[in-house]
Amino acid sequence: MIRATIRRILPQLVILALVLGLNFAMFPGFFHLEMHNGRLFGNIIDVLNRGAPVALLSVGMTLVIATRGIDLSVGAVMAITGAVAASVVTEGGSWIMALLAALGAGALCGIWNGFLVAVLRIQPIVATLVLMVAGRGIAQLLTKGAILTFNDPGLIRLGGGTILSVPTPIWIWVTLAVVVGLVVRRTALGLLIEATGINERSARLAGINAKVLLIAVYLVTGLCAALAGIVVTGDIRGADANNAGLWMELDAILAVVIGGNSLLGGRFSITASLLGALIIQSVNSAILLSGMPVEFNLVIKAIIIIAILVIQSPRVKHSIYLLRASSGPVLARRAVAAKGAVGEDHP
Amino acid sequence: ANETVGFSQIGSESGWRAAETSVTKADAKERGITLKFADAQQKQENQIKAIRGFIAQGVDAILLAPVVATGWDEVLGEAKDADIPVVLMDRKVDAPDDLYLTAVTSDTVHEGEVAGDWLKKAEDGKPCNVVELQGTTGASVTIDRKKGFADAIADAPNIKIIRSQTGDFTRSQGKIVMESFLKAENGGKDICALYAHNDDMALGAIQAIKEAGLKPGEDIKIVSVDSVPDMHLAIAHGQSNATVELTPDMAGPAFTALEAYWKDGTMPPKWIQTKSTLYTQDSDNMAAYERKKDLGY
Amino acid sequence: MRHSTRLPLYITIVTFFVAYAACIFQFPNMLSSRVVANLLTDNAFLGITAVGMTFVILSGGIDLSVGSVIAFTGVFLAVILRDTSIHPLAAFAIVLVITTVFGAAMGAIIYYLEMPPFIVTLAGMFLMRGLAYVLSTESVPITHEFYGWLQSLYWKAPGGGRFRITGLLMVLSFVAAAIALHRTRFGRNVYALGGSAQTAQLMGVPCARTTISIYAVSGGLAGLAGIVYSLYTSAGYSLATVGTELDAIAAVVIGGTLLSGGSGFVAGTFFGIMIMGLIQTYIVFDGTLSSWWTKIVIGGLLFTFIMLQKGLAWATTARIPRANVSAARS
Amino acid sequence: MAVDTPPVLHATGISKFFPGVIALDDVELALYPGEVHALLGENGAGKSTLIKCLTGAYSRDGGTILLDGKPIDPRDPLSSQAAGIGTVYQEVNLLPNLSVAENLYLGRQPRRFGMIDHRRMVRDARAVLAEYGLDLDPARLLSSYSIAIQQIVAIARAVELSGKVLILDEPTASLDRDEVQLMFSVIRRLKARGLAVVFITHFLDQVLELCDRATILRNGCVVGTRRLESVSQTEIVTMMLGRQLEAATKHHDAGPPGKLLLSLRGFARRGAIEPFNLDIHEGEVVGLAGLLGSGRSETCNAIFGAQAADRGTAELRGAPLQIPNPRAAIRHRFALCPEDRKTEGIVGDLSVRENIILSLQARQGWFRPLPRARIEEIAQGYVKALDIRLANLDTPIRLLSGGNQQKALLARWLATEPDFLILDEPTRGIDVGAHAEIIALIERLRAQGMALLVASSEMEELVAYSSRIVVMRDRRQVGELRGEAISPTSIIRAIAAEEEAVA
Ligand SMILES: Nc1ncnc2c1ncn2[C@@H]1O[C@H](COP(=O)(O)OP(=O)(O)OP(=O)(O)O)[C@@H](O)[C@H]1O
Ligand SMILES: Nc1ncnc2c1ncn2[C@@H]1O[C@H](COP(=O)(O)OP(=O)(O)OP(=O)(O)O)[C@@H](O)[C@H]1O
Ligand SMILES: [Mg+2]
Ligand SMILES: [Mg+2]
Repeated sequence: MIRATIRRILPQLVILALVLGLNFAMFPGFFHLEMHNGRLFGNIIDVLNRGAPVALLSVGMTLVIATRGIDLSVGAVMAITGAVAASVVTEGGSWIMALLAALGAGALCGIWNGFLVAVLRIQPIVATLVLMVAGRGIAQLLTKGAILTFNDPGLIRLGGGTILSVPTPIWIWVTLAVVVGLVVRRTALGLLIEATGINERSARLAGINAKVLLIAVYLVTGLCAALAGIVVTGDIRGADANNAGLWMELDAILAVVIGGNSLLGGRFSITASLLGALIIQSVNSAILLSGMPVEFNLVIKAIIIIAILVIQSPRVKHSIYLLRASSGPVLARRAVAAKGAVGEDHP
Repeated sequence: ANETVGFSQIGSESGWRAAETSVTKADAKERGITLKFADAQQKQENQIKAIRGFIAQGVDAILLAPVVATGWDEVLGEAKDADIPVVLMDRKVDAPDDLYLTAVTSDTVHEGEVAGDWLKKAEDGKPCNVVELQGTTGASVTIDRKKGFADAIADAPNIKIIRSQTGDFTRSQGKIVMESFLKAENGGKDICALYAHNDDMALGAIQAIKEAGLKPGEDIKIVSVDSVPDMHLAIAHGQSNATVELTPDMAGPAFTALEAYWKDGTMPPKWIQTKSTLYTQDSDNMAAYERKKDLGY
Repeated sequence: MRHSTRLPLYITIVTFFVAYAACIFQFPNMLSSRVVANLLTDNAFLGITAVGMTFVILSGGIDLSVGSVIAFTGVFLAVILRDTSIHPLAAFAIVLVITTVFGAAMGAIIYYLEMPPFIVTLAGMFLMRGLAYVLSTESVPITHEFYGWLQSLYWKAPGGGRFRITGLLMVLSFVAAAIALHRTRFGRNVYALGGSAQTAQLMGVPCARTTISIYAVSGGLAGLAGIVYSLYTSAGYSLATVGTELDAIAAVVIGGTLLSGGSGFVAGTFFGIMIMGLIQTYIVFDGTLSSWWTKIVIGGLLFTFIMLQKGLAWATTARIPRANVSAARS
Repeated sequence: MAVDTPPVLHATGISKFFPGVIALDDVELALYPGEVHALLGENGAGKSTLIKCLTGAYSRDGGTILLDGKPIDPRDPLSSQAAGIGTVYQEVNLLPNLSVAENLYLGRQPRRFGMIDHRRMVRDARAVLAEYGLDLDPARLLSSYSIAIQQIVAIARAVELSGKVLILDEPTASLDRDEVQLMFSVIRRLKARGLAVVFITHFLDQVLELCDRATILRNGCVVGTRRLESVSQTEIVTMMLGRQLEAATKHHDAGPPGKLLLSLRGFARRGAIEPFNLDIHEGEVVGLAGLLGSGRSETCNAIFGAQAADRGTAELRGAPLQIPNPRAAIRHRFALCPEDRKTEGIVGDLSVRENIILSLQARQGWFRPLPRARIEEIAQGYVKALDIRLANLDTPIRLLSGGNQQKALLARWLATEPDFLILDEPTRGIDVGAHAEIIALIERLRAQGMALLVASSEMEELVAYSSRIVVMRDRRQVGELRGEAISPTSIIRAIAAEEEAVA
């Protein structure tokens, strides 16, 4: 079981190590850690901390993609939930209320998406496109287009504070990932989600309540987006409805794919998606540390991503497998063994 | 005279932009002008569509806050054919100036210069390593403010830009990029000043500097552009040093010019430049804050 | 649902005319040759992009790179016309070759490396936008007189509407695409691929060639759209047309093409584009919506159109009996 | 047929490896012009894989193929098509989103001035299909016609494409008698024209009726090639299975049925099935007989809630019952093994183990996962009981051969320990050995007191296990046979009688 998990995430681990190595080569102090007034400080912490929003989103996105769906609205939902949280505290509410209100808003958005996909049977890309477009408007409506700043220490702590010297966002995404991971794998949910994603018709006929399951998955995604929205809002002490989570859905999808999950649904690994999110963040960090002119940012990112994806493509993987098989005696030995077995079967 | 004016706004990408929109709307209301507002969602093609839509409706004038300087000749020509005066706001365009009535803008290169001059004076010959937070790559404001600043410090060999990255004009990117600057430059000890292309990025960076255990405004000097209310607070609290004002009230002069034009055909000057006031810790930042906090930033 | 594939197309067309009529009812000014001409001109580049997107989506794929390709094309043209003395027509040819090859390369990666189109074209989107930045971050005006001449080619209709050559180009693209999709083997192979790539392969469809061609067509048309866009704005700007791919996808879907592939018509896309243009025109005519309400209303209208289609499709097919076959037994 | 003429297609040393499986091992196949060659073997023997290797759908890992004495190396189906090999792969492989005519002519549409000539294509298609006794509108979408018709279209397409060799992989699985006869006459015509035909099926009577020679595969190896005149059916079966098959189950003495389990009154679904009444008792197998498209599958689906009935009432053990969806049915211990296993049955990428426990788990609910040990026990148990052939339980089910998939699906439903089991074409595509096992299984389940409803196109099979047979035609029940009255001829008569009455 654990061996299988490691085998599954091995490519992502290797790629992450490579990208971190690249960072180290460019900036030798990359792994250096120190304490600054009770706060762990270092590039590697930054990668974990700054990767938080995409990591949070990628947890939900992994599940949605496992059901053969996609959620383009998560960035907009981040903006909405951030705006909700900020409005609550600026109206004098406590950070707990803000958190709950934001989670509620995220859940609502998720249910809306799930309703469109599962009940109205609109294709997920289009269904979530609606909220992607309208959602940012809703967020701006809440903030009136301005950055809604606040000074509530509780909310700020969620995005920019630390717990035991480690930035809170890291705690949040790690906890969420562990909770969702456990819930999905220790119950039957993971299996049922995969079954629904692979063949919804069969799944329904086998007695799976695909409709409710789909809605639940989009709901979880909404909650993940809500947490991500709170993290970025708390981080800058203000709800920036215009820019919070802008285009982040693409990063989240990318993280899931770099994590080796198929966009066609089915088998999924949340751990691998999280590694994907960290890989993306490490690439961003490499770009920042490289000191290259900004014009090259996107080209560098594109080239690294293409390289990563090509390494992971099924075709390349298969050729590596064949190469290993043909160079070693694996295939030949198996053929002989099998022949022997067949031979015994002869009358 | 109940005139109708079409206003093609870029979008709502920042607090400053939102303030400009709300100031314009309020101003139009005060003057009894019907304002047709079209938000272009950051897209030039939407602005062109909006202008054509205004022409088809037969408005009395068009306000245009162009997303980019190029590419307006044709549609402005159409407006001219239809005898509709166009007033440009906050940015000029690369088009013959007979195609529009006037342009009410700030000089964005000059804004960069003001910031650079301030830093030059503040450092006064001491060696100073500057990090720069650029705006969105490719935006003309980014290019101009970068150029203005570079021009101003060109004759000050003591001031050097050691790192320059884009922070997309947003607070969160400003913070994130500043964090990496701090790490890359010896925990920030090698950085003497920060120049940010807008206040939002500077405000994000201030938090990053604080989290790194340094004092913004003292250990690292900060100068930026826009003068949004939150920045005035920061300066008042000594966490930042200077900001160059970009007024959101471009519509006031525009409407004034239009009203004169409607009345008796008075041609305004081709360029109405708004002031680029510098606010430092010596200015009355709290007053500025009070004045601006309800403008919709 | 499957019994009349044309139904979504008809529904889209009806929806457009009903919506247009409703708009005219509210703003009589909208019935002018200006508005009609603007619908064609202003959406020309988007329409051409959507034609390519229709090919891709019909084959069961998606192309996220088109917006960046348009921006790249514009910047490339502007820079090359600024820095060299070659004729715009030659520049057009060069850039079309580049974008077509770029599309073909994405198609090849998708097919040979068995990678999902969404991700390959997402990387392509980053790459093209990045290359546009590298060429020039500033917006570069195009001043060549040939551009001026092209722009002066229009027919001014009574009522002030200007029917331009770019609008004509879009209409021609749609006609050519309709012919290609319905009257050539390549076109039918596109549908076959969208039905099921695996089955198509077993039926002897040249999948490699078809996939590569489809993305080449999309890339090439995005290049053409880039040329149109550069004519439209007389400039190249690396930040232009961000998110255009989503507009194009929305237009294709509103036009009744299934995102899962294999079913739809390019004519539907045309009306999808017109519907989206109508929404924007309506918002401009209304002129009271704030920035945020604009977004919300666009999202709401998008949803309304999708639901309208669903509803109409459901209402009409629920009554259609299954195909009646008489397998005459000998 | 002249054996001394050189073979038109001669494949030698064909090998194919899948991770963990050796699907083909040094296989030889020779086809002579003018012969119909049967390819026989158990489920998973490698028949379909061999076909795919020969036609380039899979790249083979070894071996040479000679066509007319010249080596060919088909890289994809297109190149084998071009070489004159027409193929119908297992399961219908046509495009539901294209018209019938286009499916027939995809890739070689008639053209005028470089443009596809639709009118001519439709006209030609109509003419071609008429030869197969089909009078339909070729301009309509393929998906608007039933599976049987789609299968005939697929055959027609392959025939049109085959200049030298025609390969048919289980083409008769979803056809009924008359259609099979029609197809045979077409094949005989082709044979007379000198084509070599490969015919794969699990119906041995069809093999003996049509074929000249047979190559028998077992576990990816050729066991032998025989002229069919010189061998008996038992001999072939023994070669296929590697063991003797016990004598087929006799018609059993049903005995008195148990208590009334399910009672349906006026059950119907508009556009799908006319109102019908049905009583099902414990310990009873009710057979559903009828021609293609007579509404058997729709009956099964309505009872299971897969396409819920919109009229009528149901009572379970005397208590009123609503079955709006499969979940409700499963809750009341119903089970349905659907007809179309590819799209309605298997969950392809999940392992065999997960496929087997899927329904049980779905019924248990989201938050009560089956313990690992229990899963292992169930899965192992059924793999052994039903003799499912696989590398290991982690194999994705889509990699299993068709027959083994069918058994795994049966296992899924048996694992839920249903009171009422609905089987829709349970033996479709299943080899002789497994066929006998499933019939025995049905009998065993009945004896344990389970109620079964079985829809099947095979009269002999129905006769073997049914306590009672309901005959359907045109989506309504037209008769019922019980006890001694049950025989293949009486069923055919019941169907035909109605046919005459209608005519
Ligand atoms: N793509 C694949 N990957 C791995 N194993 C495969 C694959 N395709 C087939 N197999 C395995 O190869 C063997 C041969 O399968 P094949 O489909 O050829 O059997 P078959 O003789 O056609 O059986 P049936 O009569 O049930 O159709 C089986 O054990 C099957 O599990
Ligand atoms: N995919 C389909 N599309 C359209 N009509 C269909 C389809 N499948 C079945 N039908 C039609 O529905 C009716 C009932 O079909 P059903 O599948 O219940 O028949 P059946 O007796 O089970 O036949 P089979 O032996 O094919 O399973 C028939 O008229 C058939 O033509
Ligand atoms: Mg087979
Ligand atoms: Mg059936």
